[in-house]
Amino acid sequence: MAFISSGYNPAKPMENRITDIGPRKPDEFFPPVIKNNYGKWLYHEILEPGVLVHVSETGDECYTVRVGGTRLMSVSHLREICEIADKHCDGYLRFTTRNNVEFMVDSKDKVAALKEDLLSRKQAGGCFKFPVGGSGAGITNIVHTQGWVHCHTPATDASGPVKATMDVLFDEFTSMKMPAKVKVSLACCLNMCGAVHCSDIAILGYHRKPPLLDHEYLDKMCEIPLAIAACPTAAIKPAKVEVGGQKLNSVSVKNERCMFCGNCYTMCPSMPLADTEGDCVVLMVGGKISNRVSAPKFSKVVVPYLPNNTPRWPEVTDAIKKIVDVYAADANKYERLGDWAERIGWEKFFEKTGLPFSHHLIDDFRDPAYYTWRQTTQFKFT
Amino acid sequence: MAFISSGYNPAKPMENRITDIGPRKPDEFFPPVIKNNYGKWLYHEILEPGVLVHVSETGDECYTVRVGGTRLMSVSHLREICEIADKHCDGYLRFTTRNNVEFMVDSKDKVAALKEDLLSRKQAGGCFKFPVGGSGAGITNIVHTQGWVHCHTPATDASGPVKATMDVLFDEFTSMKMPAKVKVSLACCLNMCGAVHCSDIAILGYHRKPPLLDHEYLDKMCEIPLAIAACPTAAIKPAKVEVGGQKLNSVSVKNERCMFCGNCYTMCPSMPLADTEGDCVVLMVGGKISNRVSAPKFSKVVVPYLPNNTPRWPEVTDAIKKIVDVYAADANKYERLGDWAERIGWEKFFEKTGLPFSHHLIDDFRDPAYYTWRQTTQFKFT
Amino acid sequence: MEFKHKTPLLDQLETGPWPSFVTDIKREAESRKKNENNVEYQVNPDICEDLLGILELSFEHKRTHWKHGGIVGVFGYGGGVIGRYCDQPEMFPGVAHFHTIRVNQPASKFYSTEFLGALCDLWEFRGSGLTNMHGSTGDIVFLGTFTDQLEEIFYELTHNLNQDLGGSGSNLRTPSCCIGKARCEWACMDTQDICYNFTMEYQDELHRPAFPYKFKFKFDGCPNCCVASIARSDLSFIGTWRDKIRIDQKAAAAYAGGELAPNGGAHASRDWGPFDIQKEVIDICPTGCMAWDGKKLSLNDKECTRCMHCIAVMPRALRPGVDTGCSVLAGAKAPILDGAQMGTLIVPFIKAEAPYDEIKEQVVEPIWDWWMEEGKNRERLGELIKRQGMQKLLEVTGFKAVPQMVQEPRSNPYVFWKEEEVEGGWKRDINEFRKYHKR
Amino acid sequence: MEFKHKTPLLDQLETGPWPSFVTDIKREAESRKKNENNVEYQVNPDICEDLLGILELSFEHKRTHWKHGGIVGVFGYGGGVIGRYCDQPEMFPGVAHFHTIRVNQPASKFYSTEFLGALCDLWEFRGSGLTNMHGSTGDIVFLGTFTDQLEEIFYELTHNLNQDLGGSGSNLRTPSCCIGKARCEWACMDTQDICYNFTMEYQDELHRPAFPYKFKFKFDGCPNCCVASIARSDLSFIGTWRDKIRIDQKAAAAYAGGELAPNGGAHASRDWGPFDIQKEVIDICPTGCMAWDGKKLSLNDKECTRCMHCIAVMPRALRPGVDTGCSVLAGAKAPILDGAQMGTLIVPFIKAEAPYDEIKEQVVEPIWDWWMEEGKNRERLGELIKRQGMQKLLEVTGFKAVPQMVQEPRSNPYVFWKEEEVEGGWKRDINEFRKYHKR
Ligand code: SRM
Ligand code: SRM
Ligand code: SRM
Ligand code: SRM
Ligand code: SF4
Ligand code: SF4
Ligand code: SF4
Ligand code: SF4
Ligand code: SF4
Ligand code: SF4
Ligand code: SF4
Ligand code: SF4
Repeated sequence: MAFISSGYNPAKPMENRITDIGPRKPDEFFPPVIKNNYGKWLYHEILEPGVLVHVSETGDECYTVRVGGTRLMSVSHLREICEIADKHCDGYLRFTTRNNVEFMVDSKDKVAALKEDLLSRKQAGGCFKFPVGGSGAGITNIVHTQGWVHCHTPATDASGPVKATMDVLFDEFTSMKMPAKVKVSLACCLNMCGAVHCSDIAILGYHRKPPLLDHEYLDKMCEIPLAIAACPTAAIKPAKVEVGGQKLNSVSVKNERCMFCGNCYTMCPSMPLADTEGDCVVLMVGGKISNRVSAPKFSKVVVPYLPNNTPRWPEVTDAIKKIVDVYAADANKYERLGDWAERIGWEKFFEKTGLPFSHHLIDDFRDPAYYTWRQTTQFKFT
Repeated sequence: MAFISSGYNPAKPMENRITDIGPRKPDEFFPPVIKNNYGKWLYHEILEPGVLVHVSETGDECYTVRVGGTRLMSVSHLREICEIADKHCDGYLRFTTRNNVEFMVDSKDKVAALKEDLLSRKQAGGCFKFPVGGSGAGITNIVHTQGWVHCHTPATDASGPVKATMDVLFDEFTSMKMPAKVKVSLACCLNMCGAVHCSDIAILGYHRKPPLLDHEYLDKMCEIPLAIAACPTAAIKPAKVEVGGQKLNSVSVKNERCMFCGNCYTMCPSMPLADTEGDCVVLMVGGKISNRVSAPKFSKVVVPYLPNNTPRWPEVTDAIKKIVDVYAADANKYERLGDWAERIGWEKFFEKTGLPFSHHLIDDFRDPAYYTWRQTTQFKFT
Repeated sequence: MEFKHKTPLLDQLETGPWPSFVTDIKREAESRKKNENNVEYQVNPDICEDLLGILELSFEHKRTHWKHGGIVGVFGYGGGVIGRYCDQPEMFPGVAHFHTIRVNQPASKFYSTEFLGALCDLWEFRGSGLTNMHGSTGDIVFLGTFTDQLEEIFYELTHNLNQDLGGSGSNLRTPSCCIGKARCEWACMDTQDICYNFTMEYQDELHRPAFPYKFKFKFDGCPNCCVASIARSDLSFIGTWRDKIRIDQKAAAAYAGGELAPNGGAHASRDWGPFDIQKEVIDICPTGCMAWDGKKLSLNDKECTRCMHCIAVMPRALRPGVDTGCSVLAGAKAPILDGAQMGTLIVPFIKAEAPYDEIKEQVVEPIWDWWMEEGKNRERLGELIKRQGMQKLLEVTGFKAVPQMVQEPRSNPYVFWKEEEVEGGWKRDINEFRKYHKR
Repeated sequence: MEFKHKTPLLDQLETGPWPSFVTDIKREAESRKKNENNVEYQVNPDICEDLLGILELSFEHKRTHWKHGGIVGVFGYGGGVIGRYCDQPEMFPGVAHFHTIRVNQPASKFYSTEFLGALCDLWEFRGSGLTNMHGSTGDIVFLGTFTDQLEEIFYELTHNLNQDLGGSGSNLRTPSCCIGKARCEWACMDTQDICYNFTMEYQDELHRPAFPYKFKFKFDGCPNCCVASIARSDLSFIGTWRDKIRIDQKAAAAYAGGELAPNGGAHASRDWGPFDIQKEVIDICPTGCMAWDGKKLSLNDKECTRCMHCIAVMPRALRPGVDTGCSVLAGAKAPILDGAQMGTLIVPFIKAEAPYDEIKEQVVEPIWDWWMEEGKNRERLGELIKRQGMQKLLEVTGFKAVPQMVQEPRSNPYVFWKEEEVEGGWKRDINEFRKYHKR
């Protein structure tokens, strides 16, 4: 394969270089119905799962068909999306903040054909390419991160557990049977790329073994002071070690103090945490972001450990299904998962879901832990 | 005045010494109606402010007349209480957990005479000796501490402000017009002897000047390391100073870091904080202790500074009266002051009471401060 | 009457309806001057007048005139006396010393006039004749005497009044309790009995400092917390029940019909309109577990959190259950230093019957052992729990973790796993790892 | 089709209803093998197959096989590229390098097929042909290319597509926003416009690391927070209004009468029974500021906290007010290290109209100055606010303290008074003091 230059000249990097031009202006890409009714929308309605209409004061209507996306998309897949948009939507489309794709048309009679076309397209193994849904009081797409596809710190994969979970929750994606929206998110490590920490259901990768110490390279490659400073629990101390006869400047880790955050590894590649048995999935529930009715809140840890059982993480998907089913059956209309758990009391949450409670779930991290303990005689017997 | 020995022999302190006998057994002092119906009570009723009846399953009734107490009581006053108890109550009485005195009789027809007798007794200046009240949805006695009568760390007096405040709240002591109980407490310094930190209205003495340093005596008398260790903000450092030519081992205080807690003074008498202008009164409101309806909660600072305007602290009593009046007019029946403020929102509390809001009222003490800030778009415009 | 010191400021506190402590102190000063019963006062007879004098000076300066208390006490005890000296002994010799003595009150503070009178006689004779009835912890506080009287007073208390001192310093502090079964229909625990029992059992801890700091027990008969245990005791014992609220439907109907005054008449001074059982009980119930169909009150006890509201509003219709015991909460304290703490629920329910061995052996003593082992100087139990974590408390007590202990599960995922909990342990070989993961 | 590596584990993810990323990667691998359009692939054509191979290995080992990213990027920029290398380059040469490029998405993610197609052509030619649409921050993520292609890609983006990179590192990160006015009736702020405006205004901060750590802006048109700004941006701008909710009584009646579907039909797949305006709107309103008398809906806007519930349930009857602007919240971040933070309200209401100078000059820039001055390395804004206190933020911005900034006033009384606030100042003379207070 021959190298083809773009025109860039390494010898003169600044030669007619263009910088700081920013992104394209959004309105370049608005379909006519959006451009003409920008800021003029009166109301919307969800006609069926995944199909929305927005009505403008001009009388115009915008029909949206929302389809699930894998987020990790090949250009071949994207070109197919373009082909559909050209065929039905005058060559425009959009992506949502949860990685779904939205096809918009300006009249009702274009919807059926579009939808039929979308649902007719399947992958070799029978998976839908463009499942329609993810709207209203249902379960929409799972926002997630890189996992084993691209990142260096994950404690679990991202795309794998997401595929497995969405397969299990598929009925909820294509319907609106939940008391309220249920937002599921995944982050493959504590860095929590995404709003995982405020999700109705959060799937989190977590390490459970302290970093390995590659002393030789710690000495050679790492800024030891940075690694030491990175540790939130001050578990890392400088240490002189002997490896194969040679004295090395390295570090030692007080394992009991380690909370497996991986921050040292972020600073120093010679302190990897990844481990086949150690790495696991943590489930957190009850977070929310919207200010609707109640204030936004963080998700709470309800399952401290589930194994990375590839390729389909059955323990994880079972636990999630169970939580979703109990919530759907027990919560009030409009009640988010976290609001429900708070209303019935977390002790009842564990009773109803049958999830075991253990000391791991009691906060013991820093001063604010106190505020999560119970400072009243009010509780329910379970 | 001649020294009269009790029989104690300083030369032989252990000679027939009696120790570890503890307090008297409570039932020694139960009047018959209490002894006979112990654990058998069915229900109670408050017949009028300060007058309660408790009805037993045996059919017996115990009528209680509750009177205000100053807590600081002379033996002369106590003897008068005994005289009354002998006259009406078969020689028994009790004190409440809020320093009121309770006279109990076993039949309704003894109540009137008792009450009349109590109310007929006045002090020279016209103050009641035994005001009847402090029950139900009223304002009962103020629990308080020592102040200038006995303690070494107060930033305000106790008995003085209490007398001034109870004079202003007297109508509420003798009636039951509040939406719920209103518990007022006073502590003369941050040590907060008493449950001041969980009161509907808390009057708190607070210093606003860092400790004076009596270097000479710091060197002579104080355990400098203890003083240094005592400081929660690490504001105190060891320091060599020169006073009148002589070099002394003493301390220096980083004033900007001082939070005026007086903990250093507790450890070291050469670091006094008391100051005429510096010392002041802080008002905190909205705390509660009972688990009724809502969980117990801490009082919140709503007035960061009021002067020690002796002898009657008019600024303090005015502010308290205003808060009580607005609360009484605006809250729902059964709603404690703090529950009311939370329901309407603290921004409304300040609007309705007209108390000024200032940066002093925003928590900036340690990590948990964050949890008192507002993490939602939900607020009311005022 | 003419007194030794002019008190123009204090005099202004002698008017108004509320009893005046100034007038009362003057009354005692006067009775000392007159000394009608020819008492051989064992302390400077000016003590009350000098107290007025120095207090007036504080009202002028707006500063206390008491010095740091020195270490005074009675032989063999590490607590019970608070030393106090004034900073102007020349001006006020009567209060040159002004130590207080903490006398352990009888649980729930009932008195016979005979016993109270005897205390008065003793204190008039050997002290200022001024008291606090009672101190915030609950003690009878004898306010102000001289050092030479301390042993004498202790001797007379123990020999003549069969009465001991209370706590101070790094001791167990004087336990106290609400009135409970003595005169309250809601008591789910015999507060006087357990309070007295614990006080006697732990006399040594009460009198001899062996703790990192002060330690307080308080006993409330029900969640109303009339002795404020949940806010101010290292261990709060609060009565509760685990069966059903007892309902008298007739009485309930009578309340609904307006025949019975709600909340035992606690709101009688104001016209709140006719009683509305739906609005005032059903809708306020924090768990929404009650219903009123116009005739019958139904209550889903499994959802009830025993907040006492409905019982308080309709005391003749509703009563706590009969399978009673207590909840134990730990760590309450005042704000010094790192902020106040409310008691944290560590035992949701435990039976509370004499001799209370289970509570002593499974709750109190393991916690004390841990605190004495690990607590820093001047570290309260609550601060230790915060510092070492609830988990540690569970370990030392062996309590099983239950969701009732928390308001909500942790929102940070920082679980400190132990090596034995993780398959394969923590010892790993970097070179083995590098076989699969090149540098 | 036969691929270079066997992937038995991944193959199990090719069934089930949800789209399979495995099948999709294989599709791309296949198209590269076929190369029907004779593309002169500029990176190893096995790149997709080797990705499948290394991913399969991770599924076996349950460990990532990506190494720490080295510092790679384009000349003059400090962000936009995340370097990535695999730890088994011999086995998987196609992904020996696997750098990602963050391409700044158009605000609210509308595309013309022409532009999207052009991006595909470029990425097929110079990269893996695999993307993330979109990354969590909002960027178009080009997933996997080699170092020698970075400048080439940047050159083509800027010269041919008039498109710049997004942020990474200690920069301003790519701002993003909800769909807002483009297709939402609730937008109280022009989210696309302000997002684009801020992105252009702060290009230098976006491309050249000058901050202590990453910094994120997000723009939500209303309190529903569809771009989750309140949970994950150092500064969240959330549309709101300060006048009255607009009411169409006819429509309200239609909802009450069951003619209109509640919540725009969001609950249609389940039978929740007939719509009950009292139960579903009035009673759920968190402030209880609405009433329905059977004909008319009344709303006390002074008590309304603009939570959006009633509007969401009855979109045709209720609409946000017309005097719109935004609330600004600061400090949201993920848990690393001291626990997550939600945005804290620092500006209850500010007008948000182009060119947004007031917001830039009075909110953004003073806060940046402070953070750049005081922030430690890798300290997020929220952590700085926690460390130095909200007071400090008020000082540097000059905002007036208002109760809206807090949920409740402080419960600890530890006010740090300043010397100038206290009469007489702090300098005092110990000897003067000792005149009145003997030692
Ligand atoms: C398309 C999208 C905005 C975008 O710029 O892409 C969007 C669009 C709408 N949102 Fe949203 N929301 C979108 C992400 C969100 C998020 C962010 C997220 O999920 O990460 C939230 C906050 C989630 C949370 O609270 O945890 C969000 C919380 C809401 C709410 C509040 C729901 C609640 O019960 O708390 C509403 C109000 C409602 O549903 O009636 C809402 C309402 C709406 C409406 C009805 C607004 C309108 O009038 O058009 C739109 C259709 C909703 C639907 O599909 O049911 N949108 N919405 C996003 C679609 C994501 C997806 O593909 O599923
Ligand atoms: C006598 C006393 C107990 C004692 O051992 O001395 C007592 C006695 C009663 N309390 Fe109490 N409480 C007593 C201090 C308290 C305290 C502690 C305190 O004030 O420091 C509290 C907690 C205060 C708080 O929550 O901040 C307290 C919170 C209650 C409550 C809950 C009130 C609420 O609305 O939260 C009730 C229930 C009620 O009032 O219906 C209650 C109810 C009662 C009842 C009705 C119990 C009964 O059935 O007899 C008694 C008469 C109440 C009345 O006077 O209105 N008692 N009560 C205390 C009287 C103090 C005084 O002189 O005023
Ligand atoms: C006498 C009394 C106040 C009163 O007028 O009633 C009192 C007086 C003192 N208390 Fe207290 N405390 C008294 C009940 C309390 C209570 C209330 C309670 O026990 O229910 C508290 C709050 C609950 C708690 O323990 O947290 C209390 C919290 C403190 C503190 C803060 C302790 C903490 O950990 O937060 C201190 C500071 C210290 O220990 O150095 C303190 C210290 C003191 C000292 C010894 C002053 C000092 O720093 O050395 C005071 C001696 C004053 C004097 O000259 O008599 N006192 N102190 C109370 C004891 C009387 C009695 O035995 O009945
Ligand atoms: C690519 C992306 C995940 C994804 O698959 O979408 C991502 C990937 C990484 N993030 Fe992230 N973050 C991404 C959005 C986020 C978000 C979400 C957001 O921006 O809305 C967050 C949470 C919000 C926040 O900023 O707090 C986030 C919080 C973090 C953190 C924790 C920062 C903190 O202060 O809590 C780290 C750790 C760090 O900075 O060292 C981190 C670090 C990383 C690094 C650079 C790994 C590292 O430690 O160096 C990851 C590179 C992975 C890779 O190989 O590509 N990433 N990261 C997202 C950026 C794509 C894009 O530009 O659109
Ligand atoms: S969450 Fe962790 S592992 Fe996943 S992409 Fe972000 S930094 Fe990487
Ligand atoms: S993983 Fe986190 S806690 Fe453990 S050593 Fe590394 S930085 Fe410290
Ligand atoms: S509150 Fe402070 S000043 Fe008052 S008695 Fe207690 S320790 Fe002394
Ligand atoms: S008063 Fe408190 S903060 Fe100030 S120096 Fe003394 S101990 Fe430190
Ligand atoms: S705490 Fe309960 S039992 Fe004790 S007095 Fe108060 S109401 Fe009665
Ligand atoms: S005690 Fe409280 S929670 Fe239980 S039923 Fe009565 S009001 Fe409801
Ligand atoms: S945040 Fe509000 S304005 Fe933006 S899309 Fe969501 S609902 Fe519409
Ligand atoms: S927006 Fe929320 S607070 Fe305001 S009226 Fe509607 S429901 Fe009530």
